Amino acid sequence: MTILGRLKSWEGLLLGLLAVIVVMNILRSPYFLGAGNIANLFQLSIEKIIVALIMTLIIINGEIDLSVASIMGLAACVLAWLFQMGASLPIAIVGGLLAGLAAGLFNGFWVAYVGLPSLAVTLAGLIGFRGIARILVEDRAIGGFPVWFNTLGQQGILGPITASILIFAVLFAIVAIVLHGSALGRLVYVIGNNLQAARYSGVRVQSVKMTLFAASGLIAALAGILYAARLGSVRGDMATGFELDIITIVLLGGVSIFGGSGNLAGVGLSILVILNLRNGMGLANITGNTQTSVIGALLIFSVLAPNLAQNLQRRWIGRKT
Amino acid sequence: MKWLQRHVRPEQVRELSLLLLIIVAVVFFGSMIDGYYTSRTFNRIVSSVAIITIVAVGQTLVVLTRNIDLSVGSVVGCTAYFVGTLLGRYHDLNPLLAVLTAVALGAALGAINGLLVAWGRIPSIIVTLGTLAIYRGILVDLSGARTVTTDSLPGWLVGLPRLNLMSIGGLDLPALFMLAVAIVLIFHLGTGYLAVGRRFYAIGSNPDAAALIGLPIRRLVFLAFVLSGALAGLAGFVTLARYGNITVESGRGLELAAVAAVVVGGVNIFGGSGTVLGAMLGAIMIGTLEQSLYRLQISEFWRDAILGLLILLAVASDAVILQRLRALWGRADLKIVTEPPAEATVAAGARSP
Amino acid sequence: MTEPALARTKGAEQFGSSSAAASGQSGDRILETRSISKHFDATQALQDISFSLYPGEVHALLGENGAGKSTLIKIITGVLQPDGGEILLAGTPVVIRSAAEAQRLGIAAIYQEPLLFPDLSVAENIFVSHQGRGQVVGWRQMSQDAEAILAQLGVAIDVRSPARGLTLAAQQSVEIAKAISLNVRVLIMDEPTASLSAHEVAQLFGLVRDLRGQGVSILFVSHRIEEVFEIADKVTVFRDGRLISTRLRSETSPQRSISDMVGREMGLLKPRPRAAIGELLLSVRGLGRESVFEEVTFDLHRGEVLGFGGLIGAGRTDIGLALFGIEPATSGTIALDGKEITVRSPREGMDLGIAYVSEDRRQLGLSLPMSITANITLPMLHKYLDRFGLIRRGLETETAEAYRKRLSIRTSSVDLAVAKLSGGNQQKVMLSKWLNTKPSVLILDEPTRGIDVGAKAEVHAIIAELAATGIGIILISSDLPEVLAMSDRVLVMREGRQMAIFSREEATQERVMTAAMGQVSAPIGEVAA
Amino acid sequence: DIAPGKAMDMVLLPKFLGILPFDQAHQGAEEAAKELQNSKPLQFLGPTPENSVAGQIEITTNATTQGVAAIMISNNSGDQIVPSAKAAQAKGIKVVTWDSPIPSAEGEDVFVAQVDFTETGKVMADMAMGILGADGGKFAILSASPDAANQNAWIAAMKDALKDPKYAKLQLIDTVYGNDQSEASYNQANALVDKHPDMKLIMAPTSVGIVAAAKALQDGKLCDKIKVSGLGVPKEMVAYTMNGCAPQFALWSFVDLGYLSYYTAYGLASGAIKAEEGATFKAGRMGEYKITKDPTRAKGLRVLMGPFSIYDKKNVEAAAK
Ligand SMILES: Nc1ncnc2c1ncn2[C@@H]1O[C@H](COP(=O)(O)OP(=O)(O)OP(=O)(O)O)[C@@H](O)[C@H]1O
Ligand SMILES: Nc1ncnc2c1ncn2[C@@H]1O[C@H](COP(=O)(O)OP(=O)(O)OP(=O)(O)O)[C@@H](O)[C@H]1O
Ligand SMILES: [Mg+2]
Ligand SMILES: [Mg+2]
Repeated sequence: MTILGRLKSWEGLLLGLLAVIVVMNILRSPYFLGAGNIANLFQLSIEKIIVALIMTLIIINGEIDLSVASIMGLAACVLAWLFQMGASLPIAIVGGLLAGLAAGLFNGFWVAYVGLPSLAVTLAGLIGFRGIARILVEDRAIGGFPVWFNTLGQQGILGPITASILIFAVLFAIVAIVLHGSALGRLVYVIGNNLQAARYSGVRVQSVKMTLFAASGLIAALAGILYAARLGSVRGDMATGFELDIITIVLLGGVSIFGGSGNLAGVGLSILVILNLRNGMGLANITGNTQTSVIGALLIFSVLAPNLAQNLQRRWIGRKT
Repeated sequence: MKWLQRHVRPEQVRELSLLLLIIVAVVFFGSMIDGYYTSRTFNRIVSSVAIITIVAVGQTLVVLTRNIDLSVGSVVGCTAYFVGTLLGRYHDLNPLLAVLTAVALGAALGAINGLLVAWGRIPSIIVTLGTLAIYRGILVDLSGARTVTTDSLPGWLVGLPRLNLMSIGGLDLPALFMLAVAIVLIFHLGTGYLAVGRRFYAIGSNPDAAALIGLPIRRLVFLAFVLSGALAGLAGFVTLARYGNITVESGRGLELAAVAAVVVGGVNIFGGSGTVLGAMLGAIMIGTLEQSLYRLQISEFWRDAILGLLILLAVASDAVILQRLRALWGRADLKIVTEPPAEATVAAGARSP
Repeated sequence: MTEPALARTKGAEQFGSSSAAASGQSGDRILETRSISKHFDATQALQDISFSLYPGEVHALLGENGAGKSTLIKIITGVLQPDGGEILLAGTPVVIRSAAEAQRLGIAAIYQEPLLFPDLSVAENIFVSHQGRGQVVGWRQMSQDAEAILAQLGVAIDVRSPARGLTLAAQQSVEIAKAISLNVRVLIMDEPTASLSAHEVAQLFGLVRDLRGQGVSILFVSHRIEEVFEIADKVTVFRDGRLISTRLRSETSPQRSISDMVGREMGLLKPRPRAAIGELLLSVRGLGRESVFEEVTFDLHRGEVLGFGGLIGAGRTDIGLALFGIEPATSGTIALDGKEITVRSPREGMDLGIAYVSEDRRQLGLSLPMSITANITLPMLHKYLDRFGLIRRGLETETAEAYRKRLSIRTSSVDLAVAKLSGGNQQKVMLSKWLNTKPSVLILDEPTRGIDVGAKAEVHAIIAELAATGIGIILISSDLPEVLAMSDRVLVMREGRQMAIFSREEATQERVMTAAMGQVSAPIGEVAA
Repeated sequence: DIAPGKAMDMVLLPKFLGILPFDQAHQGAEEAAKELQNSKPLQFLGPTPENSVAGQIEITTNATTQGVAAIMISNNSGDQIVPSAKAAQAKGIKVVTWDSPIPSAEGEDVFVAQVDFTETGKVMADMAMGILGADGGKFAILSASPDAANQNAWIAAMKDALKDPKYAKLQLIDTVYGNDQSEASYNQANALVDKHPDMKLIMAPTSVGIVAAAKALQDGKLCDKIKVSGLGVPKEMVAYTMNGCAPQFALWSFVDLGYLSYYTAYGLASGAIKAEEGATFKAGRMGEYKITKDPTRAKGLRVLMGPFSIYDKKNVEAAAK
C-alpha cells in the first residue's frame, strides 16, 4: 500500500466510524439532531479542539507539549488576577495572552535552543505553570466579569454558533493552509521526519520549533481565556487534565507520535468522531469513567483494526501465491 | 582522564552527577529549613520514594525499548483495590500469596498492553493512553466506587509500613523501601549483565538493526510490558500497605510521576540508554524535592511552581553535563588507529585499473 | 582461524561437513534461488531470478542502481519475502521468514547501510546476536574477543565505548566484524567497501580470502569494478531486475561486465577534460576546529576541482562541515571572493553560495519518507512561494522533473517517497537538491559512494560540467582513482592534519597513499603547497 | 403537599464518582424515589475526578438537552457551573444543589444544606477544644482542594468561630490541601508533622483527608502526641477512633442528605413546593422542612438538614455497622 493509499484508508476508517456513531446517535436520542445540541456538542469541548489544532503541528514536528492545559489555566488566572487588580478586561485579556506566549517561548527555549526533550520540559511546565496559576489566584474563584465577556463565551452570535466555534473554524482553516500549503508546514514535516537532514539542508530548525511552541502557548492561552468566558469565572484548577484528551484527539486523527506524518483532515475527522461519541454517550446517560473507557477502547481499536485487516489481507494474498 | 574514560562509562558518570545534584539539593534545603538534617527527614524521603521507585523501574524497562507505559497508575489502583478487597474478605490469606496475587494481576494487565503493542503493532503511547482509561473505568465499574478501608485489612499489612529492617543511628530503613532497593538492584544487574537486558537496550537503540539481526523484538517488548505491569502490581501492593485506605482513585497520576523520575534519572525517552539505577536516583531526586518543599515555610500555592522549575533544572543540568561527557568520551571513541600495514601500498597499486 | 572470538560463535553447527567442503568450486551448491521474483507496487524489482552459490566461492553481483541486487539479498536473508520462486539451502527448499532464521541457517549479511546500535558498546554490537536468552554477559571476555576480531581487520576502535558517533567507515568495520564473528556458511556483503579506503579494502580482501579458504561462500556486491575483478571468482550481472549473465572471472572482463550491465558499450573511468581555471574563489588559511582538525590552508579557484584524499577519519568531512557552517571552525580564516567570511550555520553557508552534499544520505542527506520533489526543493523552499507565502507545487514539480531528466533519476514519479528509491538514485536526488541552490562552492562528500558505473560516469560528467561553468568544487572521496581522475589538485589529509597538496601531474596513487599514511618523503614534501 | 406517582426524569450529580459519601447519598435518593413512586429511573451521573469541572458542566448541559425535570448538583466548580445551570433553569428545569452550593446562588433554586455552615465551624472548634483540653494548643487544617466551595466555607466559618475568646488557646497554624486523594493527603499530613514539631492536632474537614491523616500518624507512631479530627465516615474511621488516633469526629448522614435532596427536587419539579422563603414541605420519614434565606451566603435559599452527629469511642462502632 502506498503512503497515500494508507492515509486514505485511515481517513476512510474514521469517516466510517463517524457515520456509524452519528447514525446511532440519531437512532438512540431524539434530541441529538437539535441545532442547540449540535452547537453544544462543539461548545462543550471547544477549548480542547482548538488546542488540538496546534498540538497536531507540534506532534508532526516530532515534539509534544504536555503543558497546554496548564497554560490554559495560567492564561485564565493571569486574566482574572489582572482584572481583580483593577485592570480593564481588554488589558487583562492581552495580559493572559502574553502570559501564554511567554510560557510557550519558555518551553521553546529549552527545547529548541538547549536541546532538552520536549516531554521533559513540558512535563515540568505542566506542573510549574499550574503552580504559577495557583499562586496568582490562590483559593479564590474570581468572577464578576463584564457581561460582554460572558456573552462572548456563552451566547451564540450566529444562531447557536458561539464566538469560540467561529474562532475554531477560522483557526482550522489557518492551520490547514499553514500545514499543507506553506513553507512552515513543509518544514514541520521535514523536521519531524529527520531533524538532522533538515539541519544539513539549512533549515532553521531552532526557529521552527520556537515558533511552534510559542504558537502553542498563545493558542492555549486563547483557549484558556475562551474557557474562562464560557464558565464566567476562574479558578486555579481550570482545565486540569485536558492535555490527555487533546493528545488523544490528535493521535486518533492518525498523527504519528514519532513525528513526520499525519494530516489535518484526519484530525478534523477525529474531532468529529470524539465529540459525537461523547455527546451520544452523554445523551444516553453514560458518563464518567465509562465514557473515558469507551474513548480509550476506541483509540486502541482504531489503530488495531486496520493493522489486523492488513495482516489478514497479507495472509490471504500469501495463501493465494 | 584516560583512566576514567576507560573504566567508567558515561552513564555511570551521569549517575554520579545526579547523586551530586541530590546532595546539592539536600544542602540547599538544609540551609533553608530548620531541623532538616534529622533522621526524620531521611525516613520520610526514603519511605515516600518506595512506590514511585518500583513503578519507575518498570517504566525504565519499557522506555528502554522505545516505548512508554502510561497505564501504570491505573494498574497500581486496580491491584491495590483488588488485593485490598481480597484481603478484606479473606483475612488469613498468606502474605506471600497476597503479594503474588498483586504481581500476577499487574503482570496480566501489563500483558494486555504488551500484546497490543507487540502483536497489534499499535504505538505504545496509544495503547497505554487507552488502557489508562479502560483499567480505571473497569475498576470504578467493578468496585461500585466502594472504598477499601484500613480496618478491613489484616494487621500484618497495616503494620508493614512501620516495619524496619534496619536502623542505623536513627536512620530507619523501612522494609518497603528495602524492597524497592532490592528490585532496583535486581533489575539494574539484569539489564546490565543479562543478554535479555542488553537486548532491551538494543531494541530501543535501533529497532531496524534489531530486526535485521533477528532479535525477537515482539517477545522482548511484550516482556518489558509484562515486567512493567508486574512491578506496578507490586507497587499496588505497597500502596495498599502504606495508605490502607484505597479509593478507586488510588494511583491516579502516578504515570506522570514515574515518567518524570525516569526522565530526570537520565533514561533517554526515545529508548536505548539510561539505567535502572538512574531511574531510582531520579525518583529520589523528585522525592527529595517534593518532601522538602512540603516543609519549606512557603505558601502551599508556591510548591508546584517551584517543583516544576526544579525538575526542569535537573533535566537541563543533566543534559549539559552529559553533553560535556559525550564530547570527552566521544574523542576517545573516534580514535581509530590505522597502522599502515606493509602491503597497503601494494594493494592500492593493485587496485588501479 | 582459531581465534577465541570465533571459538564461541555458533551458526555453523548445521553443517557438520564444513571443512570437507572447503576445497570449493566442485562441491554441491550451498545456496540456490529458483525463479525468484519480487515487485514493489509498479516496480518489478526482481524477475525470475535463478542463481546458485557454491561453497568456497566469492561471487560478485554487478548491476546499475536499482537493478535489484539489494532486493535479492534481502530475500535471501529473510528481510523480504519473494512473490514467487523458492530458495534451496544445500539442496533442501527452505522458507526464510526472518533475519534470525537466516542466521540460524548460517547466512549473515552486511548491508549497504550500516545498522548499528548507537547506545551499545562496539563489543556488544558485535556480539549482541550471539547471546542466548538469560545468558550472563561476560563484559571482559566480550571486549577481548571484539578486540581480537577487529585486530584481524586491522582496525583498532575502543570496543568499550558506544557506537554512537563512529564514522561511517568505522561503523562498516564493526558490521564486518559482527558478520564474521557469526562464523557463517554464507556471508553476504552489500557494498561493504563503499566507505573503506584502499588499505582497508586490501585488509578486508585478505579476510575474504581467508574465509573462502575455509569454505565460506561470499556473495559480494560492489560498484567498484576493479575491486570486483580483484576478489571475485564469479561475476553475475543484473539489469532491470533480471539476471543477465553469470561468468567466471577468468572468462570475462570489466568491459564486458559493464556492457552487460548497461546493455551497451561503456568506457572505464576517464580523466576529466582539463578546463580553464578561473580566478581565486575560496581562500582558507589555518582553519581548525579544536581537537578535530587544524592548520588547513588551501585555495580554490573558479572552475577548479580540488580533491580531498586520505584515510578514514582523516578529517576531510569535518573540513566540509566547517566550511558549510554545521560545525563551525574555531580558528583560522575563510575568504570568499576576497572577502573574509564567517559561517556559523548551514543557512549562512547557503546564503554565501556554499553547498555541502553529505556522505551519509540516510541520516543527514535526505528526508526519506518525503517525496523526491520535497527533498529537492527543501533548501530553496523560499524561492517556491507565491505572494501569499504558499508553496507553488507546479513550479516545484517542474524543478524536480528537470533534475530527474538531467541526472536520469530512475523513478515512476517525482512524488514518490525517496525511501523507495535504490541507493544510487537517492544519491542523485541529494545531488539535485544541492545543485538547485546554484552554489558557487560545491563540497561533494563521497558523491559516488554506492553509485553504479553508469550513474558514476554521469556524476563525473556533471562535476566536469559544473566546473566548466565556473563553480569551485571540493571533491572528498575515498575512491582514489576517482579523486585522481577528477581533480585539478589533490589535498591529502591525515588525522586532522593537512599533509600535502599535489598538482594533477604530481598526484599518483603511490604518492597520495604515502602522504595519507603519514610518510611524506622529502621530494613530495617540497611540492606540497 | 408532595404527591407521589409523578413520572419525572431526575439527575443526581455528585462532585465526582468514586468516593463513599456520594454513594451513600445515591442510596438515600433511591430510597426517596421509591417512596415517591417515580416511575422514571433516577440518573446517578458523575464526572471523573480529573475532569470534574468540565464534566459537571457537560452533564448539566446534556441533561438540559434531554429536558429532564430536575438536576441535583453537588457543585465542585465554584461559580463556573453558573452558565449551564442558568441554561437549565431557562428550560424550566429545577436546579437543586446539595452538599456544596453555588457560591453566588445564581442558577440555583435552592440549596439543601447538610448542616449549617457556620455551625460547622463551631463544631470543629468544639471538637478541637474537646480533644486538646482546656490548655488548647496548636493545630492545622488538612483540607481537600484549595478550590472546593464547601471546604472553604467551613474553614472560613471555623476561623470566625475561633475569634470567640472561649477558643483563645486554640492556635491555627497552617492550612494544607490533599486534593481528596489518599496519597497526597497522607503526604501532607506527614509534612505537617515535620513542619510543626509542636502541633497537637490535625483537623481534616474531608472524609478522604481525615483517614489519610489518621493512617499517617499511626504509621509514624505519633498517635500519642498528635490527634486527628474533622469530618469523616464512621465506617472508615472506626479503627482510628477505637485506638485513640482520632478520638472525635463529626459527620451528617449522607444517606439522609440524598433522601432530602430528592424530596426537595421532586417537590419543586412537581410544583408542590415553590422555591421561595418560608415555603414548607414534608420530606417523608425525615419530617417537616422549611425553605429559608441562606445566612451563610449573600444570596440564595436553603433547606437546612442538620444536625451533626459527633462520633467517639462510645457510638462509632454502632454507626460503622
Ligand atoms: N521498499 C521498497 N518499496 C518500493 N520500491 C522499492 C523498495 N525497495 C526497493 N525498491 C525498488 O526496487 C528496485 C530494486 O532496488 P534495489 O535496492 O534492489 O537495487 P540495487 O540493485 O541494490 O541498487 P543500488 O545499487 O542503487 O543499491 C528499485 O527500482 C527500487 O526503487
Ligand atoms: N564526536 C563525534 N560525534 C559524532 N560524529 C563525529 C564526531 N567526530 C567526527 N564525527 C563525524 O565522523 C565523520 C568522519 O569524520 P572525518 O572528517 O574525521 O572523516 P573523513 O576524513 O571525512 O573520512 P570518511 O572517509 O570516513 O568520511 C564526520 O561526519 C564527522 O562529523
Ligand atoms: Mg543496493
Ligand atoms: Mg567523510
